[in-house]
Amino acid sequence: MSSDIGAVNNENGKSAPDSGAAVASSNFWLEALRRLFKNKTAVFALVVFAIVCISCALHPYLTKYEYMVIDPANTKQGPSLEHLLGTDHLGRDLFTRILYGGTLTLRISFVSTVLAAAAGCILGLVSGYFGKRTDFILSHLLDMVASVPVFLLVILAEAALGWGKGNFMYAMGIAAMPQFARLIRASVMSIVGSEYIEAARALGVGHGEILARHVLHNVAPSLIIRFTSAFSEALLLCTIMGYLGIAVNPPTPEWGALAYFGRSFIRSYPHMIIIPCSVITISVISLGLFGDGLRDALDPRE
Amino acid sequence: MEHSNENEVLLEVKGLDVSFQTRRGELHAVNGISYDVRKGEIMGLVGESGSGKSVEAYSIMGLLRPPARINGGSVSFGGKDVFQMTKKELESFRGNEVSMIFQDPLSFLDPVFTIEQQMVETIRAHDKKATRQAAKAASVNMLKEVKIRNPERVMKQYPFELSGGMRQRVMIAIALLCKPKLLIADEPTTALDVTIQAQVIQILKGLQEQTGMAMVYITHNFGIVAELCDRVSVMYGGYILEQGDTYDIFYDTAHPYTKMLLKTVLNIDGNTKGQLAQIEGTPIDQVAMPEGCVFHPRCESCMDVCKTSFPPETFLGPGHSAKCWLQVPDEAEKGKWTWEEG
Amino acid sequence: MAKYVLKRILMMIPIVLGVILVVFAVLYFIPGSRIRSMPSLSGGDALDSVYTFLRVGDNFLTKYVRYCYNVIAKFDFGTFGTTARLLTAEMSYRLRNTVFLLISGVAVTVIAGIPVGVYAATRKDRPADRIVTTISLFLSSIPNYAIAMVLTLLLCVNFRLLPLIPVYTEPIAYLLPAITISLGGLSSISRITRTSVLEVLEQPYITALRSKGVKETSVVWRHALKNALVPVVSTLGGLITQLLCGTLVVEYFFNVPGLGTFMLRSVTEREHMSILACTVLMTLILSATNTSTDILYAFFNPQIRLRYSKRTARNEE
Amino acid sequence: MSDAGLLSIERLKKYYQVRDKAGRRTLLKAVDGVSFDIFSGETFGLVGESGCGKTTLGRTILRLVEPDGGAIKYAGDDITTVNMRPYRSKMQIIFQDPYGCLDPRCRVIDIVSEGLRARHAGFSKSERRNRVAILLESVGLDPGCMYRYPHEFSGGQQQRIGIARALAVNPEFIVCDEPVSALDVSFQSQIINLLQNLQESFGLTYLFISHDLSVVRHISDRVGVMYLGKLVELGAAEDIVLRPAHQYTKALIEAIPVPDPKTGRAKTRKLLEEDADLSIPDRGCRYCRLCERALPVCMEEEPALREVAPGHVCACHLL
Repeated sequence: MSSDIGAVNNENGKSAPDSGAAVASSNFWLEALRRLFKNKTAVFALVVFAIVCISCALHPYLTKYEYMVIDPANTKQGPSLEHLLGTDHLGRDLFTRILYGGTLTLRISFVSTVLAAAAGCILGLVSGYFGKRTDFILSHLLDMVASVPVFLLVILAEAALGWGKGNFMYAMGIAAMPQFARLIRASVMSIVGSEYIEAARALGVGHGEILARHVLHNVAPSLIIRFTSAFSEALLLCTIMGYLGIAVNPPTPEWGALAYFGRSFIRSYPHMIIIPCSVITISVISLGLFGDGLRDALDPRE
Repeated sequence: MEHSNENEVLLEVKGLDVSFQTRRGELHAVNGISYDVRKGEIMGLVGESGSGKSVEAYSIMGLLRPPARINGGSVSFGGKDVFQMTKKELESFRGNEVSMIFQDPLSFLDPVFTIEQQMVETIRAHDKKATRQAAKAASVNMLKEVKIRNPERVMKQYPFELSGGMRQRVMIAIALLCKPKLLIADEPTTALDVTIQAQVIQILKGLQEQTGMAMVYITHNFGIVAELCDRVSVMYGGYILEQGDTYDIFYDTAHPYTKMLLKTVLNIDGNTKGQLAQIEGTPIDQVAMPEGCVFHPRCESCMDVCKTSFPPETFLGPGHSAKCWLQVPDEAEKGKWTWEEG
Repeated sequence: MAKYVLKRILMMIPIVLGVILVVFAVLYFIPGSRIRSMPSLSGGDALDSVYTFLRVGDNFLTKYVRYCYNVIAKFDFGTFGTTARLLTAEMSYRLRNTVFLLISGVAVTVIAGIPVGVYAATRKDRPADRIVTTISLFLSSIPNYAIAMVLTLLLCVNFRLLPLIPVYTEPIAYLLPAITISLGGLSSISRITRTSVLEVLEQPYITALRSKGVKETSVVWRHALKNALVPVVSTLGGLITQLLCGTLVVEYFFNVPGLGTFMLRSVTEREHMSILACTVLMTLILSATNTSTDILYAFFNPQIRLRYSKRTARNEE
Repeated sequence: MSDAGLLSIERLKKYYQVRDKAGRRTLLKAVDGVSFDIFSGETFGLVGESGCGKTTLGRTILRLVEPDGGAIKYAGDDITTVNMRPYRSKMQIIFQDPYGCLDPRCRVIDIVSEGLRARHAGFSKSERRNRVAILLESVGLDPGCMYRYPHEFSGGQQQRIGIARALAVNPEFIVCDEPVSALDVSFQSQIINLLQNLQESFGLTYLFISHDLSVVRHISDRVGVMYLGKLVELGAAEDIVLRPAHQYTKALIEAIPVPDPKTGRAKTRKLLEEDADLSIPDRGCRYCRLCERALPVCMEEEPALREVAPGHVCACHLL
């Protein structure tokens, strides 16, 4: 503590310099990242999830089978060296089907979450920043959307627009959007009420710059946290819809659909349902644990 | 500690040392402080934020929870060691023997219970035989004591329905329901307006005279100290730097920190235009405590010895002591000073 | 309070009518919709004379009004299938099963989940808390059908305690579906309760209560719980929606003859009338539960309760 | 020039739609017809307790809050409804909460130079850095700390950063909204001294808002006392403290604890009963309920501001 502030003077603006606090200066994001990588559970979860994602993405190079090719000679086999995770009732290699299905499931849930986040952010920002009548109308509209349960929305979209990955993604995105919008709206409102926004307004900083520099910057941590948990929620929902046969057409090996095919053989060949269920569980849990770690890192409380 | 006062010692704090575990390291909140409070006395604890005065109060009540850790020392109340009490003993000790009022009455009153529910519960926690009716009557009386005009109506209300001054009166009433021997007041008026502050102090003054309870009054306002307290302990960085009679502290100030604090106080009657006296430097970082005297980085009369070793406690008069190297040469001649572990 | 209840119930009406309008419009205008040609939507009762008087023909709006009229006034959802079976009859049978599953799920969730959450909060970071949080994280991360699968494998295949292919006229058949549904809800409500109680236990008034010598059990189970219930109740509406979704999946897994299986079958068979009816019915159930949780929330939160109480009304005079 | 101040407000009003404690919708008259002038180079102190509207008044003058009535004139121009952009660099504000007024995600250099970016787009990066360094030095901070984040500073230092940000655009007039209330005693005097020094060197005019009459008296030339949205007394700082005319001002001075045990310990104050009913009276003087000397007329008629001595006005029926 070699500081001494004070000794303020008037004329020439020279004063005893003040060394400030003793801690080294650090960027918020770097600090958060450092905290995140200290958290072993979160890092482990991230690694597991990354392995799942990467192996799904590289599926053509990891197996020698095609996901649709039927092999009547080798049906309902248990895991072996030939078929790492066994085969299904039509002799299709389950490992291949899981990897291929993963690309679908992960892509659908990721894209729908991105859509939801983008739309939710814009609506939340507008609603929270401008307030008053805009806010009144928007938040009531969002309440309406939010009060319709996700599965009804998805089923309705399916019934109306027919099967298709695109429609399904939009429906999931719309369903997840109000949560983003509400979160952003609430944080924007608390940020807008804060004195540093008032200071910026007093300095004549325009709306756009305030939104970009202060509001977005301060909303970002909670947005990232929300995104991770929304992603895992979407993953879960996607597999549930796949199980119900809503998301995709039958031959497509979406993870939930794989579990549905396995359901009929639960007594004799339980591996056919256990394997997809385990993959789903591992993915969602690792994503959830990573999200928890992220929250601890971004929202430090002492 | 010999005092020429025959009054019975009610609370005795000895070498209390409390720290917190934080991400940056160990935060030394209270570093071996000792003092005592006698029956019917008002002791003022003065200090800036981070001086450890609130932590000190919480430890008297045995209210500290992790990450706070008590590293040493003892708190004894009426001869009983608070840190050795069982959970049951603590529950009957709190509220009954010692009670506490806090800075912000809104966040310290349970928002989903009415005032009546909270008051009746407090009475019945300590007196199992009290009927609901009796407890209610006692509560109404207590509210009248703190000069609330319409106690029956207030009883039915929730804390958020009351004004700030009213809430603080209610909090005082709840704290005094079981006639405690000691009241700890943790900055009870800091969040209030001056006019309401004056009222609350008047109420506390009156009730103290009426019941003869002792008080530990924590504040940073020297005006309140001057009006209310019999004795004062000046805290800085978790140490008591000076302790003594209110008159001694104001008119016979020994420690440079106390002197500086008193100089910065603005007096409404005094004509003080121009530059104000100011304490230089930044507050102490309790994770990285300085070597030697805690105050030396900001002290005007810092000597070499201050930077290396902590000064001993020097007694300057009956009950008046300070921890400062400046005091030692003079007092050493008279052979009156004693060493104490800092 | 009565004023508030009435207000909430009245607020339900536009939402339900709005949802019906949107769903009706979607299913009405899609290519190949069978709703447009439904006989029950074009004539046959008291509304006809009104229509004749107003000189409006058979268009979307008149059909919508007639549909709403039939549903609300006569609880008649129309017919479905090639044999024109009555939807109301079919659905009331299925609705009973679904509502039974839903209610048992909600009941178990609330009665068991909240105490578990409070207990875990009081044991924060100790083994008991770790176990509870790990289990609930696990349960909330796996799809309902995976829970159902594990239960089936254990109870029906391994230990053979329950029949693998149940008969749904016997009450025992509903045991497994009900357990599956409540396990999902249990994990989320205990997590929410735990977080909420932990937050409340950090509050200054908890310290103040302890400083008054109030017993720790009373501090936790009376004060902390009552304060923590306010946010918990506010999430209850969403939780019930989630449980309804769970019911759908579980019905599908166990082949329970409920509303969910019926709805899914209607989607595959493109039975637009049935989809419409199921959607309307589920919206009704959900608005009813949302309204009741809102009222419950007001009951737990004195700030909202007082806004409508008699005491305030008297002050106003 | 003597009667036209740098800033003058006339019958300024700001009403809010609020819910009261029982949840009913009411109109909160935060600022209700306040008029005064602030002269160039002086410090005008505004005192009042929480809820008296002093903070709202400060925000309304800067048009951070839009007024519901009355007029604001700055250097002769009516700025009640105009686009504020040209005036933003002339009128600035310093806040009460030293940490809350700094964006936690921005570095000191970004915070202090925000006004430069908004005003003078022509500044280059190095020019901006130099300017920030000078500003930080002039408020007593080491320019080397400009790449740090606000949470790394103590309360007093954070308040200095806030002052530097306001100074960056070369303002003439600064609203100081309780700049020392949230600070520890040892920083209060530092900041007060700093503000006074800056006023001298830059020729600033202050509107100094505070609840602490001792602070206001020290720093201000003239003082206005507000009570529940109304200006009840206005005069030279010495007059207000030594010869208060309004009963409320007297009560306010009386309530300040005296930091002197000889006089302080003997002091006893009249204890008032606290009532559950706190609503503002519909008519009459707003202070009549708490006033010890209230007359019947006080309940009926609202007093107008009257001159009690040259430059000293007060709104009270007792005069």
